Amino acid sequence: MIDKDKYKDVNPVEEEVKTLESPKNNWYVDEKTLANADLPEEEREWFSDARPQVVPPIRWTPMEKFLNWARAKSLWILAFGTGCGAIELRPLLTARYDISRFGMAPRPTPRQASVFMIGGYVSLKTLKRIVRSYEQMQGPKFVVAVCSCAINGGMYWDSYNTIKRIDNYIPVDVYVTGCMPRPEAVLSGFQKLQQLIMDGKAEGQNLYAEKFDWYKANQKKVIKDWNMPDYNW
Amino acid sequence: MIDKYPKIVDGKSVYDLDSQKYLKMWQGPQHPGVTGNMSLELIISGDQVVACNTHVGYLHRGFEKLMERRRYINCFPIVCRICVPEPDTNEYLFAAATEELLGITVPEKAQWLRTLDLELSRLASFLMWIGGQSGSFGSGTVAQWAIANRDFVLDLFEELSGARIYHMYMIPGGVRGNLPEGWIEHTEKVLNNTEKLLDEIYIVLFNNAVFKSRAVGMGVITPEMIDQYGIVGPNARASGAARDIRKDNPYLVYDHLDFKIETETAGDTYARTLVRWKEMHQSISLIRQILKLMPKLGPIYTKLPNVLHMKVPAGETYVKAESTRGEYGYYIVADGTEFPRKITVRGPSYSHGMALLEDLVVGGNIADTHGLMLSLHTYPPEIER
Amino acid sequence: MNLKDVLSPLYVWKRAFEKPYTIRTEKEPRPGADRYRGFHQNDTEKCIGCGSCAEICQNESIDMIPVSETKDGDSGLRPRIDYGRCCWCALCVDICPSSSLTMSNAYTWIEEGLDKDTRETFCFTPGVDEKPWDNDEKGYRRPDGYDLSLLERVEMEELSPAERVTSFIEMVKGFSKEQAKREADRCIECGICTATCPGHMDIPGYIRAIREDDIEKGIEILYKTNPLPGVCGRICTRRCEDVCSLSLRGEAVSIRWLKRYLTDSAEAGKYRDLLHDEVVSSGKKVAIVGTGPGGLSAAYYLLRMGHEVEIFEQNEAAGGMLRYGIPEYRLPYGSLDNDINFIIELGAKLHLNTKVGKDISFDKLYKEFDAIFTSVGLTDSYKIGIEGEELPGVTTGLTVLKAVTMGQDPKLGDHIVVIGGGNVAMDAARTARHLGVDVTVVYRRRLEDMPADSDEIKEAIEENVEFITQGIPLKIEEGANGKLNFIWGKAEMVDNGSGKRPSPVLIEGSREVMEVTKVIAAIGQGANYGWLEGETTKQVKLGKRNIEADRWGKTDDPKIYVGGDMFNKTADAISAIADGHRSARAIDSYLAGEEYPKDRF
Amino acid sequence: MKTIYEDLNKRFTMSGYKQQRDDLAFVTVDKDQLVNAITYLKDYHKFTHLAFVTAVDWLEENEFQITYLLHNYELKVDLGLKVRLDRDNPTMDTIHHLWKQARVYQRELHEMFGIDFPGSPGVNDPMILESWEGPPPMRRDFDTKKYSEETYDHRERQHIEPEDHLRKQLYPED
Repeated sequence: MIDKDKYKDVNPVEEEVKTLESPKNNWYVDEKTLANADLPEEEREWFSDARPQVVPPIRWTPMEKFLNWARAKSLWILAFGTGCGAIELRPLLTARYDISRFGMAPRPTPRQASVFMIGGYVSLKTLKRIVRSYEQMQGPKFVVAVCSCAINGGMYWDSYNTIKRIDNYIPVDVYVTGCMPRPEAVLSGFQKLQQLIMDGKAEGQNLYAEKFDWYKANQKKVIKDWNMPDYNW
Repeated sequence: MIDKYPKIVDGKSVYDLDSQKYLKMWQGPQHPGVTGNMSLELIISGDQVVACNTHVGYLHRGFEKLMERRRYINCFPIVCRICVPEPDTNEYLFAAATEELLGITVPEKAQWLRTLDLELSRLASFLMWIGGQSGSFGSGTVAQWAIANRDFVLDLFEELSGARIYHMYMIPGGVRGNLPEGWIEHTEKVLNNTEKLLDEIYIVLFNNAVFKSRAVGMGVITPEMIDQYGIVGPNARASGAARDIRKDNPYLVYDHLDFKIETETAGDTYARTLVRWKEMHQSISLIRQILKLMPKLGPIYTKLPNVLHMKVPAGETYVKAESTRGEYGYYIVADGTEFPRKITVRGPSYSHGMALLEDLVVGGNIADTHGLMLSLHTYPPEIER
Repeated sequence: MNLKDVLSPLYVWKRAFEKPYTIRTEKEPRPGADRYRGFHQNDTEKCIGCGSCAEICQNESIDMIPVSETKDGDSGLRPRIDYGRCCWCALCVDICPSSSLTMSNAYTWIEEGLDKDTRETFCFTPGVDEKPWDNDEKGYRRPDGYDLSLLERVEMEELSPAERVTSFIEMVKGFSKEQAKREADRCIECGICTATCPGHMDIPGYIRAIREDDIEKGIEILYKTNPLPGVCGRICTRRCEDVCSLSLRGEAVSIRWLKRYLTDSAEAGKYRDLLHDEVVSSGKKVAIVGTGPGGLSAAYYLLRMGHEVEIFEQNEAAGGMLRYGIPEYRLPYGSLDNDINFIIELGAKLHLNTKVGKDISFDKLYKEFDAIFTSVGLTDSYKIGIEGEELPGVTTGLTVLKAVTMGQDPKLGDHIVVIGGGNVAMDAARTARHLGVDVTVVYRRRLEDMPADSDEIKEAIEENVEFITQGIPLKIEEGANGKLNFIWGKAEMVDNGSGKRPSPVLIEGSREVMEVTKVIAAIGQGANYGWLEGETTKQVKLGKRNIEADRWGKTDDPKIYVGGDMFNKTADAISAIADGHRSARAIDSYLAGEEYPKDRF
Repeated sequence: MKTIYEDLNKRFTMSGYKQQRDDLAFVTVDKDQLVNAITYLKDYHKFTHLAFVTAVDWLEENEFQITYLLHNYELKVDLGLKVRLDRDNPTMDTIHHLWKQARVYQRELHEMFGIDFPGSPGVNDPMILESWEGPPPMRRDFDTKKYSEETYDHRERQHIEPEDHLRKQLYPED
């Protein structure tokens, strides 16, 4: 197992977090810092040391527009039901709401998916997996957060084990409120996302790359043992 | 590398992963087949599972802690969140336990409405489950049918209670609202369709060669295991134990209704699926009986003391009901203040999903783990709450 | 496995030829069910900003934020709902006392997440921030047959009208412990009443104390703002109950009777033990003129602040209008004495039968004392202003009440007429009824315009007091057998369009005669400022009706303070008590060399 | 129920029998005798089903209460056995040998309340929480709201109490 105290000494996160208040102003990018730089030497091999990169739009606008259109019309949803909101995803997939009409389909693995639907409350244990899954997803990737719990904690605002605002940990493109939002509302959320993608506004992935350190600091603030114990992920 | 796996299953040998003979494989929490989020840490040898360890806690919100600092009336919206596919059992149990501690009786009409709500939610929950069960065996069609049909049942809930999933209908003291106009006719239509669908499901699923060859003999629960593991509900009934709280300790108006306990003897996945399928028919029949027998008029709510500062006299009680997965219970300890001292939620998935599942999957192959998990009808939020 | 098993899955193809049931939401949005719990609506006109919704919300998702002007009974706050917290349980709708908060059946609200400060997203004030669902008619309302609020009062036991006219026994029996707890349980603790109460009593606080059966704490809370709780628990005009948020849909909490329950439950002698904090003597002396509620209140608080207090009363017993203006069946002298004795016990020096201006001059007081608080009330009854008023059979309501209090026979005969519709008129009329006299009340306007307490009017009717409304007195003549002929005319209500209430105008030629033994005028009182004459009071200015002073009761001479009916506009006991309290604090600051008190009470 | 209790009372130190309903009763058992009592109930009175094991934190009395709820399928009655433990050093005998699911309950109690069950398999493994550094969260002295406010990012509330607001607006000087 990992020696926690040792890890703490190397980890400068706790001091950093206090200074990182607003997502707008205080983030910084230090290209030289590796994503796994905080870790002890022998544990680095477990993690990727590559930072996410900002992908600028293609200069030739028609091409970019075409690509955005294509992206919007084939949203593949990661079938990771992170909270109770996921139950309304199931009816969406059936013939009654028929999400396939819009080119959307569930995918079992993050590597095939382009949309991450955060279904409501996110417990600490799940947050770790969410971050992991999100980082595994290939770009362009988008996040739709449904339910009030993902916006400001919802019912579990005073719970010790759920995070309150998901946009502190991963960038969210579209929010749908409700507890739960009906399938129609979730569907409208996806349609809104399509619209944003076509307008070239759904740049959550780039935001994550730009403010990578800010997001990481936030993630590390709540997830205490960031380096994995020997099981799971 | 140091051996990081000293303990996996107690009393069983330690699997040396470096020997290349065994492989550790994680299923979940991000896995499309898992109901709710839960992960199975499997040790496999070839295609065969040799050991399993379940991991829960991905959906832990600390309900029991949260309820300790909420007034009783404020626990009412929160309890239904404990089980998403079947919130009504939670609502009923919390309301019933609180009423018992307060010494309040609920009007007769409200009791009928509660029973109606419970049976409808049983139907919806089973439809959701049969979708998952067939989906886990590769029969996506039944999944599509069942879940779409469940949506029609949810429409009924929406008209009755004002919400699709979290109905928050059974408040301590009674229910919130009478049957809306035209609801009974709508229900009859939905029930007819569901009945038709169930027959179709029987043809497509239970006669299906693939399903038969996989489900028969898979994950057998022997009658001896029932008491050992505390198995309840359809899982126990599929192994021949005729136990149903609705019959044994009748609550609400179940003693006015005519139904029998559905049992099977094989105790395998097929039998469990069949028992639940029968119970769906039973639910439909119960709903029809309730609509026929229910009094047309009468109060639906007994006034509680002012809910903003209602104090519940000190005491404790345990109220249980038969949910789709078996015995569901609420143990409330009141200490005479406005806040409950402790509310323990006893979900049947607790024993099914952890102790039992860990032992049942051993010996099966990887592909069967989810079919097995679903056939036990576990639902992780109940375990971790 | 047989062939049937292999072929049976092919059955699914049957469905391929059915009509699809996909909902084309993108073309025609599907509305929620009729009682769907969608997004909130708020009728801001009906809403009183009581905050019950915020109180019952377990998610702290409702914030009360200032939106409109604050009025009596309307805080001007409106609920702002955070849909990042809401769980759509609709308990806020269920508890809403005004039924203004409802839910529409709209359910779609989508926001972009990026490039936006998400701290305010999904927060909105229904009814104020415009939303597409503002005018939706369907959606969740409080269902029939289900109501969380307790709208009905606990019955207060009273003597029957037939019983009570025979004596002067207090007619209201008071709550038992069980009844009081049940009544106290109804309070939703919104606190709207606290501001409206002139004395700003912590009403939810003492109601909570009753609920928790903590009488001592209740008494302590009462005495913080009101040293005459036994009196107020019986005769308070209870403006708190008028604004009680429960009264919007049901009956207000019986705040007055609950207060009475508290004082009745505590033994009089124990007050001193309950209110035990040490007082540091300041060595200053304050004179108080008048022992009405204002004077007593000022005396109590000044004593508690450590000043020496001397009170001057012209009558033979303290209490002022409480004693001489309110009949015994409403306020038994025992209860009044209880409250007064406690204040005297604290160390106030009481000079009875001492009229300032006659027995002792104001100038002398001014010289001897460091400050003077005067609260002598309105003592001179208004004249009716008709012919025959000076006849010996014509008297005033106050005269009758005072005579009864002093144990004298007011000599009313067998049928009297009372002119007026205020509380004094009702008291006089009912006192006469209790003495066995037939009473007719003549009032210029309609019954609903009467300024008297509605309960008083109701009880007067129960006691067979005859009411003549829209009757204008014209003349009083001497009649046969020493009786009087009271002549009056019918009036009609004319709306003169000025936005004021309609005024009565005599119908031309209408004239009725009634033979009575006595005519009692009770149409209001004015102040008598005869006592104020002297060297030292030059700075005190007289206004139109009242003495001019700032809101602390401080006149232009910082040594002289006024309060009570002669100062405030509302002219009731609790206002006088509040004046006394306020002036006491101002006097305290003045004596300490500060201009005004800084803290709130 | 009463007869079962009387039989139990002969063999074990019991107190506080309370018949809550016809089919439910609670009884307090001495800590050391609990496992014996449960075994006896299981073997001789057919209380073959363990519904749940839970703990209640009586912080004021510095005690934990563990409740075992047993069910008898023949008589169709529930019996709750309560045990009081010292809160400073909470240790309880394990019953995992009687029911297989008991070890899961005990594992949860260990995690959520910090009650130790020596000998129960895997009782020290983290179950629900992961890398939890605070005190066992279900203990009453752990304030979840405070923890949540310190750890996570909330939006600020703008709530104004109507009572204060009314007084400030209408009678600012009082």
